[in-house]
Amino acid sequence: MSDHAVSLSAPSPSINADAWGPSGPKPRHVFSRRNIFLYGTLILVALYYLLPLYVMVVTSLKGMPEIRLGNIFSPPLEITFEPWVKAWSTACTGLNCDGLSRGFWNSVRITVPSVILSIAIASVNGYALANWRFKGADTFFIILIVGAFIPYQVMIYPIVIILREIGLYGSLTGLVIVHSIFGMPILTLLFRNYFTSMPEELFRAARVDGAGFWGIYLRIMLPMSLPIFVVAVILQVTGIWNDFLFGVVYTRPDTYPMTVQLNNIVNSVQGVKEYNVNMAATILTGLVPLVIYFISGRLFVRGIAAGAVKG
Amino acid sequence: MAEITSPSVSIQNLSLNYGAVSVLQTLNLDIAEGEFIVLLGPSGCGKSTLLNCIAGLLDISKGRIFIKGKNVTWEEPKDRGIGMVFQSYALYPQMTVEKNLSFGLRVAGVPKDEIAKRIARAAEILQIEPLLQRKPSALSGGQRQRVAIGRALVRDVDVFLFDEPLSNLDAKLRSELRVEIKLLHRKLQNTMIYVTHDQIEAMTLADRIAVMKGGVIQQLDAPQTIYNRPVNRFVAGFLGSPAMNFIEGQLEAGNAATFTADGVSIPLDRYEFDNDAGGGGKPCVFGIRPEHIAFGDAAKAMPFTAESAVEIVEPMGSDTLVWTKLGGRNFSFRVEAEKTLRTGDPVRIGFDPARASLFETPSGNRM
Amino acid sequence: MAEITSPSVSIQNLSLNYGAVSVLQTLNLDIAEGEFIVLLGPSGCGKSTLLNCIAGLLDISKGRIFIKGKNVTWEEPKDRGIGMVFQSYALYPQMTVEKNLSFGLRVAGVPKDEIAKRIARAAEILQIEPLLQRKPSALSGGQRQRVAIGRALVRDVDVFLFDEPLSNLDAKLRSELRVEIKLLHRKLQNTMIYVTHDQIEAMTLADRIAVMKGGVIQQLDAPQTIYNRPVNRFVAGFLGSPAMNFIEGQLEAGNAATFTADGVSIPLDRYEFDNDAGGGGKPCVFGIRPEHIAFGDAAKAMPFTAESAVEIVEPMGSDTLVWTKLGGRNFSFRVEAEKTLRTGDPVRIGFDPARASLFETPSGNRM
Amino acid sequence: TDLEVTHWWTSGGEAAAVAELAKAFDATGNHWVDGAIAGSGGTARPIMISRITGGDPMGATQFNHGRQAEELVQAGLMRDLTDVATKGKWTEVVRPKSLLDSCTIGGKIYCVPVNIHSWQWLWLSNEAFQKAGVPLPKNWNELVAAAPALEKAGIVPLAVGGQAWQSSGAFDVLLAAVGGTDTFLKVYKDKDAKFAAGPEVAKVFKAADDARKMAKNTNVQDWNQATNMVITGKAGGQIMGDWAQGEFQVAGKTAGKDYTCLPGLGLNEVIATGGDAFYFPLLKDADKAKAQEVLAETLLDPKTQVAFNLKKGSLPVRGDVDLNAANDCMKKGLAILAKGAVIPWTDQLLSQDSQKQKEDLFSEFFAKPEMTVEEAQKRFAAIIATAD
Amino acid sequence: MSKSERPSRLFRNLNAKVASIPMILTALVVFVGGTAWTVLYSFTNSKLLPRLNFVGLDQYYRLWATPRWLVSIENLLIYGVISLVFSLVIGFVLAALLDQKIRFEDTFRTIFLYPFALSFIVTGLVWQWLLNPDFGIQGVIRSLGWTSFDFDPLYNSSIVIYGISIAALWQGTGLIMCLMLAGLRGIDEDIWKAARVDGIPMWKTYLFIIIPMMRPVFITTLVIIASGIVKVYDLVVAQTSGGPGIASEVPAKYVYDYMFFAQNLGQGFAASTMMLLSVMIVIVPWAYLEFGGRKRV
Ligand SMILES: Nc1ncnc2c1ncn2[C@@H]1O[C@H](COP(=O)(O)OP(=O)(O)OP(=O)(O)O)[C@@H](O)[C@H]1O
Ligand SMILES: Nc1ncnc2c1ncn2[C@@H]1O[C@H](COP(=O)(O)OP(=O)(O)OP(=O)(O)O)[C@@H](O)[C@H]1O
Ligand SMILES: [Mg+2]
Ligand SMILES: [Mg+2]
Repeated sequence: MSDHAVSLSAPSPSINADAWGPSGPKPRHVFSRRNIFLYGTLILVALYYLLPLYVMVVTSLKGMPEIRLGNIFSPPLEITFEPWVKAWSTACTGLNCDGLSRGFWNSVRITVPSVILSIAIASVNGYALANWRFKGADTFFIILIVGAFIPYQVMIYPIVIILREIGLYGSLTGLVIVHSIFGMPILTLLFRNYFTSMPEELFRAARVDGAGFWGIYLRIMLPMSLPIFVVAVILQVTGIWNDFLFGVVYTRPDTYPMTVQLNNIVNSVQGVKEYNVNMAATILTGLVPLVIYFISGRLFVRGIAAGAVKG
Repeated sequence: MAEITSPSVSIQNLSLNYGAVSVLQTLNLDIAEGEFIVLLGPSGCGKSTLLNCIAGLLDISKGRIFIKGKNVTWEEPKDRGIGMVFQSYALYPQMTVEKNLSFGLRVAGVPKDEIAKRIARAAEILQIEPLLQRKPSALSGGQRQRVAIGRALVRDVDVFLFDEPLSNLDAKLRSELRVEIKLLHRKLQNTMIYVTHDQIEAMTLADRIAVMKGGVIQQLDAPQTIYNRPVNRFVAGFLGSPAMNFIEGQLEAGNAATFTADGVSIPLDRYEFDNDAGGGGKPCVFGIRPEHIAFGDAAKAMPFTAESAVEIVEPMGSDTLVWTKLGGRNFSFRVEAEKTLRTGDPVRIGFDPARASLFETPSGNRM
Repeated sequence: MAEITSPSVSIQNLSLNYGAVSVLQTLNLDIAEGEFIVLLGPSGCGKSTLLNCIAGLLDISKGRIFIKGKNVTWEEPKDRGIGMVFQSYALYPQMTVEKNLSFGLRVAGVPKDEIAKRIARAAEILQIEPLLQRKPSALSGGQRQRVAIGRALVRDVDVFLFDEPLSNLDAKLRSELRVEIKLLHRKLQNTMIYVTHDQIEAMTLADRIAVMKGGVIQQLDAPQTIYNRPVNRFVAGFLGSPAMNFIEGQLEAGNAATFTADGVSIPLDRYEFDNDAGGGGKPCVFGIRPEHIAFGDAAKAMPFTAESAVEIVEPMGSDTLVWTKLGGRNFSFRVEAEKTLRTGDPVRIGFDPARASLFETPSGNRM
Repeated sequence: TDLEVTHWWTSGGEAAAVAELAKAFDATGNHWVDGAIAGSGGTARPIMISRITGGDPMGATQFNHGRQAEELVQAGLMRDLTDVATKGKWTEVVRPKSLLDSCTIGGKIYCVPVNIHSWQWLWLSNEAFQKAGVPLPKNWNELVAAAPALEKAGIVPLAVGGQAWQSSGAFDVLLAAVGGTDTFLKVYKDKDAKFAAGPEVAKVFKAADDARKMAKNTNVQDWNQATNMVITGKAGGQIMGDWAQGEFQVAGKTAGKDYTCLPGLGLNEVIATGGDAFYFPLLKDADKAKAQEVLAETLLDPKTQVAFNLKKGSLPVRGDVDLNAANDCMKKGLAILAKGAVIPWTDQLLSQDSQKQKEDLFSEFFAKPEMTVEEAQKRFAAIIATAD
Repeated sequence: MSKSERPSRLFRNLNAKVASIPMILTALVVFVGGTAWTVLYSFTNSKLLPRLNFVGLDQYYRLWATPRWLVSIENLLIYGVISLVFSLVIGFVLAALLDQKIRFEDTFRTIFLYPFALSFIVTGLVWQWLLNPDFGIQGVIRSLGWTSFDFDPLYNSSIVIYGISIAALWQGTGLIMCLMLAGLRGIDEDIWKAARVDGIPMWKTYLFIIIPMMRPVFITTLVIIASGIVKVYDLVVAQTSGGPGIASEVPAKYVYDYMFFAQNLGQGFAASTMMLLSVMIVIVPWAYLEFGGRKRV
């Protein structure tokens, strides 16, 4: 075995290493074939993923004249952070020249309750569908699944009508409800399917232990589904944080989210386009979900149901 | 009706199908308050399924279930007052052992110190005190099983359902826990339904044993009755290890009934017939347990004796099983370990037909 | 070096920790080609861990493992020529029973008809023919366990690792499978390492038994030796059901060694000391198995006899266990089931000290 | 009183222009609450319409003048400004008159036009022609003639970005320039499908075919990337509206020296009166309604008009304002406007639906060399036939 | 003895029913109601505002006579197959690689996932640049001396839809990877052990054991990807706005453009009805098989 031949772990001096051969834990070579393949692939793929980011960052650090001339790959001759400053705090949209900072807290105020509510509703639905099936539930669920395929622009007007009729048009509550509605199909499916793959015996054990619908959900199912909650959070935080259409259609200007600003900075059809500011603004907007991705990674726990059942 | 209020658990005409597979068929079972029932039966006969039905974890196809006189057929498990040990353990993987044990109590709102006390007690019985802060994934198989038992033990319920709770434990621990379970049952006087494959467990723990086969209860009786007077050949063969010896032959009904087979003829005058013997020449099976067979000098005193030769000698630790032939059939008997018999040795064996069982062919019912 | 090539499995100075928990400590074990080794030990002592190490499923902390003379310490499980039955079964949940059994073979490129043959054979032995098209989730506990056994059986390997393979089966099936495993082992002559809690299984199957405790092998010997001459008090107490009786006392070394305890004095002239008796008054423990105790008339013939009174009578089906007191200790002996003894009856008991075991205190080692 | 105004002017110059409006409005003692939504009509319009139909209308909102808000008016959601118009004598001051016409529905005036944006410009890179060694073209035909030389020098003769509205707009410009004002009106105003299938228009399609050949190596999407090609001399010219001028300015280029602008492609010097207008949703709040009137007046105020249009780079809707500060190209435009050489723009003549179909057709035509001129014209005629 | 009637069905499982009210309302009011509304108005000639002016099937005739719609459908099919296959494969492979107890897992995961966080309005532009034949990747490689190198997927009508897929995969696979990773994390270690003892090579273990066990996750992923495909819009707008010409048009963009740019709601609704109809033809029977009838899998 080549592995043995290149063993880095020094054989114990008292014993003839060849006669006895390997001992103890298998050494993990930094440059084993497996590692080279594994990390090689990952790094290559990561490069593909990072290339556009590189272009964005580089562009955001250049001045406009340089961009107009330049090679998109070349590093900035003269690094300027002005586009970042501008994107964050001075870019104008119409009259308001306070950049992305303007909508930041609105975005937070929209995202937090929307994410929580949509995940709460969908996970409970998924749980009910997986573990407490009742007649007819499937039909509603299938309607939801089909609903996942409806381009949501089509729904803008009907929802305007619905919200108007229940008097929530233009309010934050209305928007939170809209986000929950549009998140529901995918999230419900996500949770339902995850809960079905949990060993059913656990659910049974909890019922015997006297826990009811909510008790089982909160104490058994929820802690066991951390990875899927992470996925749900990733989906929703990204979707809602980056949402522009609903945020602007269903609220008032004083509660517009940050993405309205982003859109305004980035999306002007006429007039001069400042690519560097656009890039900076996009990266800035993406930072919040990015941080969430990074932090939530810790919850991707391994072997979450290990030791639960035998068989 | 009065009779249905008195038993602790009463199962009436219970049927259960998994899709096309019918597992339980119009099963009836009444269990008295405080009784300890052991379910015995071959693997796959429906024992776990029955427990699940009683617990309300499976939607039954037909029939009714009463617990404490109340029809609970459609009640939620949590409203049935049951505790259960699952064959597959079903531990909550994200909780420590302690949390696993206390979960039911916390749900029921038992005070903290009471919980602590009960857990300490259960952990002591089950010898898992050092493991209380571990998660199930860091436990050995037997340790997991003990946690599963503990989770039922700490609860204060009317009916306990135990599904092979000791199968993965070593003999020593098993006998200790057997004693503990017996004591606990004495103290709490709750109803126990207990599935096991260990006959010692069955014999020592049970007030009554239910022997099942293919989803049907074959016999429900006190352990000694089941052991000594099995109602059919299946029950006779299923219980007892080493297994009962069977010899096929005919029943000659004359003045005194006699069983005859290939070269032997056993007088049955001392045998208590359950049913009328019927006509002569009726085919039947004669069964006798290896431990009811005397050999050597002791055999001479027996109402029936025969000569044979040793074929195989199987040492089993405390005893030795000796195989010989009788009536053309393999025939085993048990001798103390120190008796030294060798293959080919001639032996004299004898037994008392009063301790034998006689079964009709082909129905297999006791005669 | 020649000595490491001859055993089929050789484990040298194996240590294993789970983080801070040390489970196996410099364990050494040599298993000869074709040998049937049974691992016995209390729950949580590290049996499954040891099997996992041999299979290469755990990263060992120290030591070496040889299989067929080849150092496989760093080999992949698949290159070790092993088959394994997991205590937790680990069936592939999305495959039918048949697929579960055949998958490894198909991957190994075994011809189709050969696969079919092996599966048919295994299914027959394990009595799971009607279940071949089911998924594991539609099986009972014992049926799952049989599939797990089947998955190992169909493979053609040098070493089989069985982790409590029969624990969830009924006694009848278990004894049938025990026989089948024994036959299979005879036929294939492969090495078996078999974990069980069933002492009958251990005694009947094993060529040698290894008794473990806390990750250390206490004794590795032929079953009869382990049973009759346990090397320490732990082994003595662990094996045998009902358990060995222990009486604490002193060893009086005079002309003839004698064991004395609260009111009894047992002459040890017939006892074979392993080690020098040492000085007088040395504290030690005297152990004797319940089945080595004669009672009534038979007791009179014994080198040692005593009088006592019956305290508890425990019927166990084929026999009855009677508890009395000797040397101030609870003391049990076994009588045939039909002997009717009642609490309070006076009894005479006797035994031959040659069959007893004597252990040093506090080390617990055999004297 | 606070009045929320929604619009899609968000880029630097546009925002500065809006600021002028706001300043003027705030000066009246009211407050302009800015509701900018970028991304042109497609993004902004559903929002505005939702707000209006959702029962939460803004105080005023921008639309392109023309037919975009027609239905909102018909649905009675918009405010009638006739009184204000009469008071401010809009019919007299607004020039050209066609602007006010497109605000008039059923004899009532519903909007305030604020500027004129014209599409009819050909922007040429002086540098590119120098490099290719051909004289600077004075009109479209000369550009077509110069194309081979430019191509030889590695220069794209005509830059047309990939977005559909660019090719469609280019065609409309060609239609007015190559075909002439009458042809343009006959097709788009009278919607004469037979004429659209006829030889007059075929000439225009021939020109469009030239344009597509010249543009085939453009390889950019955004209009300003295309403009940038002209700025950097990678392309010879571009047909684009007056807003392109901003790009040249920001890049520090001077009209006449670095680049040249040819209104009406140098063939037919007309200016289309596209542009923006403000509409006022019907509000219940009387104070706000009052503020709406003030805003309407302010928007047409001469001072506001000058300030706004200078920043915006568009032409004012009043003839009576003084625009000395304007640059060369803008002055050319003003001169044409003063001559009265104006035509209505497609926004005013065609429904958005027909416009979109037209866009689809021309973007396909420009991108697909195998599509024949005849086929394109046939499909064009079909669109005109069903146009409304 | 009290006659033991089955208790009223309505109150069985009450909690589950109560908890499902939001779902039921959403399904009925929003999805069924909204869709019915849409379908109804697709038979009208509504322009800017929905108005009940019925014109029969006119909108549908027009729709199916529009070349752009036909191109859109064709593109959707190509794009659908590509992104379905590659998202699943790449997403799963990445997840499997990350699941090898590697170091810096968090970093790699975040790198693969970050494109998902960035608004496509701008990243689309970056992809335009990268794939631009003059100054993008092709330009760079040609300037390095390989002058015959051709890579201009966004600017070539015949392959533009593949070019869009490149960026789509870049943006979307991170999420798929996360889903797969969540699924992989649920697999019991013992299964791996059993497979290792059985001598099953890694890839076969994944293919025949792990993936079948992850069936529920795969179904979720499949629906997420498929619904993303059907709804694809931003991606195309940001990169090509449907171009060159109409070569990269997609149905959702058609719907959106006709509803909001062309102000022809009727046409937009007709197109969306057609989309929904085809989705339903595929999804509903499948969903009934997958989710209906059968008890837990
Ligand atoms: N992941 C782990 N972390 C820490 N301790 C562990 C872990 N897994 C097992 N152990 C401990 O290691 C010891 C040995 O476990 P092992 O499974 O080998 O026991 P065993 O002899 O097979 O017992 P049983 O008969 O109950 O199956 C046990 O005490 C157990 O608690
Ligand atoms: N989901 C299912 N679908 C079909 N058959 C099933 C299903 N679950 C169990 N069975 C069958 O029902 C029968 C009874 O199963 P059960 O688990 O009650 O057996 P058991 O008596 O507990 O056996 P064991 O002693 O092996 O645990 C078995 O034959 C089993 O194969
Ligand atoms: Mg069972
Ligand atoms: Mg174990």
